[in-house]
Amino acid sequence: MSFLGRGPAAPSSAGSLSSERVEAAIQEVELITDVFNRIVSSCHSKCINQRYLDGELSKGESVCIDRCVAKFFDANKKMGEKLQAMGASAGGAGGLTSL
Amino acid sequence: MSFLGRGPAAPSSAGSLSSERVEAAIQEVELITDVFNRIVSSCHSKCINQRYLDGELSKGESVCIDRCVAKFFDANKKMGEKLQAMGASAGGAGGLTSL
Amino acid sequence: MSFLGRGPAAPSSAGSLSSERVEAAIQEVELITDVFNRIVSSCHSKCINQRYLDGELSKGESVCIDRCVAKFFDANKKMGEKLQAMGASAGGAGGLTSL
Amino acid sequence: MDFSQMNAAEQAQMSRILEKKQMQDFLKMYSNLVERCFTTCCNDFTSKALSSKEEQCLSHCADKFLKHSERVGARFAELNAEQMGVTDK
Amino acid sequence: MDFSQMNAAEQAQMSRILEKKQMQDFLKMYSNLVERCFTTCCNDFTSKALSSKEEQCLSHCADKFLKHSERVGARFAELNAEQMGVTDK
Amino acid sequence: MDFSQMNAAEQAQMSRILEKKQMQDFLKMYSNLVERCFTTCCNDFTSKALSSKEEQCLSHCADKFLKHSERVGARFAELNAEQMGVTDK
Repeated sequence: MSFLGRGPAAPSSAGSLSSERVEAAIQEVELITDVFNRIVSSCHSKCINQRYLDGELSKGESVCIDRCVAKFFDANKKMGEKLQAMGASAGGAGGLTSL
Repeated sequence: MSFLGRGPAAPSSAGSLSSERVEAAIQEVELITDVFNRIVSSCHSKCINQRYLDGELSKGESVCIDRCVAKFFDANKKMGEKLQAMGASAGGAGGLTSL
Repeated sequence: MSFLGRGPAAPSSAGSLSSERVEAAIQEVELITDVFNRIVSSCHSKCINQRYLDGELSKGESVCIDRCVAKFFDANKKMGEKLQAMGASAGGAGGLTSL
Repeated sequence: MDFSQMNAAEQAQMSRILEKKQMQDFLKMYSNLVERCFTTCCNDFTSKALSSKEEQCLSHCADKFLKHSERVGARFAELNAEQMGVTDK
Repeated sequence: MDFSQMNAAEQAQMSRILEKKQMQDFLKMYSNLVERCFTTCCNDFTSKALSSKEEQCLSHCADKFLKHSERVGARFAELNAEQMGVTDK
Repeated sequence: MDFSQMNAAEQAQMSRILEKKQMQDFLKMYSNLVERCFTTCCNDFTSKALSSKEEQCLSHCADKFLKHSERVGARFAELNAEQMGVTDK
């Protein structure tokens, strides 16, 4: 499993009833679902005409969706690689770890 | 129980400590709460004057809220019926089931 | 612990596997994280130039962030006090308790 | 909502869960209110202190938001009761 | 996704959790759709009844949203499969 | 935060939960960053490949977002510590 270029999430022994393998797999699914939902939302704003004269996707909208998904996917991958290169888990995201 | 025209959520035997009846009821409550929160947010944007010269709802705002809630409720019901008619659980929403 | 001027969350005996003390502490952490995330989002919209000609925070952006965080923090505190004074837990937020 | 089909243990569990959820919902509503009012009322970052104008705006915004939520809640409960009545027949 | 490394008990647990999550995701998608279409289609509050124009707009909006989600899902699955193929080699 | 009132078992449980939550928060922050930067930087859909201009914008946007979060975190921690100090007295 390698979405975002990560391997499976590190076993976290989070003390629940689930095995670590199940927890890691669920986390993977949640990450993918989250990205999917953000693509749906973002590409809807970018590609769908808001006048709703009919219920069909136009040719232009369909092509726009295809390109938008590909671009978002690419952007997601590039930024995942970038963050990994920066070792960002120790960086900005940890702004609250000092609490 | 019939919000959205659904019967109680199908028992899912989700393997937790809760009985299926409790799980279904909690899911129902979460759905209703979610709709409520979206109505609060949506009708706030549509009806409330953002200048905040005082802390009271004006007559016009109050009437707008009443109508906005009724319309949202109606829209929610109509679209629930529509989705059921389409059997949409097998349709667009399942975009990720192919993974 | 006194974020928002609340004492520790009232023990809720929520019947999970966690002790009440652990539950209250987790709730506290979630509240703080939520506020932090909202500040990140809000001050990003208010302070960050969207043209992205480079990857550095400008002097102006940095100063704006500092002031924005301080103001949000203050606003959060003031409104927490206000809500407590109103005993608001019995008020608007309870709009659904009648269900 | 009607929990009468549940047994006593289920009803007890249900109310424990709901109690916890209610607290979470309240906190979420609260931080949502702060964010919303801050976004509308605070737009001058030449100072780090809230101006009296901003404070007043925040205060009115919170008052109005709560009254708004309350009114939405009242209408929502009416419509919900109505719909239940219709569908349960 | 590939759950083949799991034992039978884990796979069973996994599918119970996923089943529940799927229902939650569906409901979230649904209320998101309603909010989005309501925001776009309903802007006249001189009446509390939906006008026929509003109803039609809501209906088209829902149709388009579902087709949009479906198309995004199809592309997403393709790109995901592609990427897996590359990285698993 | 001060967990000193907890016993050892509670502290252990607490840190297991926090560890898991930290990973979830990081992932949420990450996908939030991608969405935000994509929205700002990508507006040309005449091609499905990222242009070099878009790539550069995404890269700057990510850099700035992280620096922004870091700065907010630093100020937030200061103000929080200050407030604790005042209220705990």
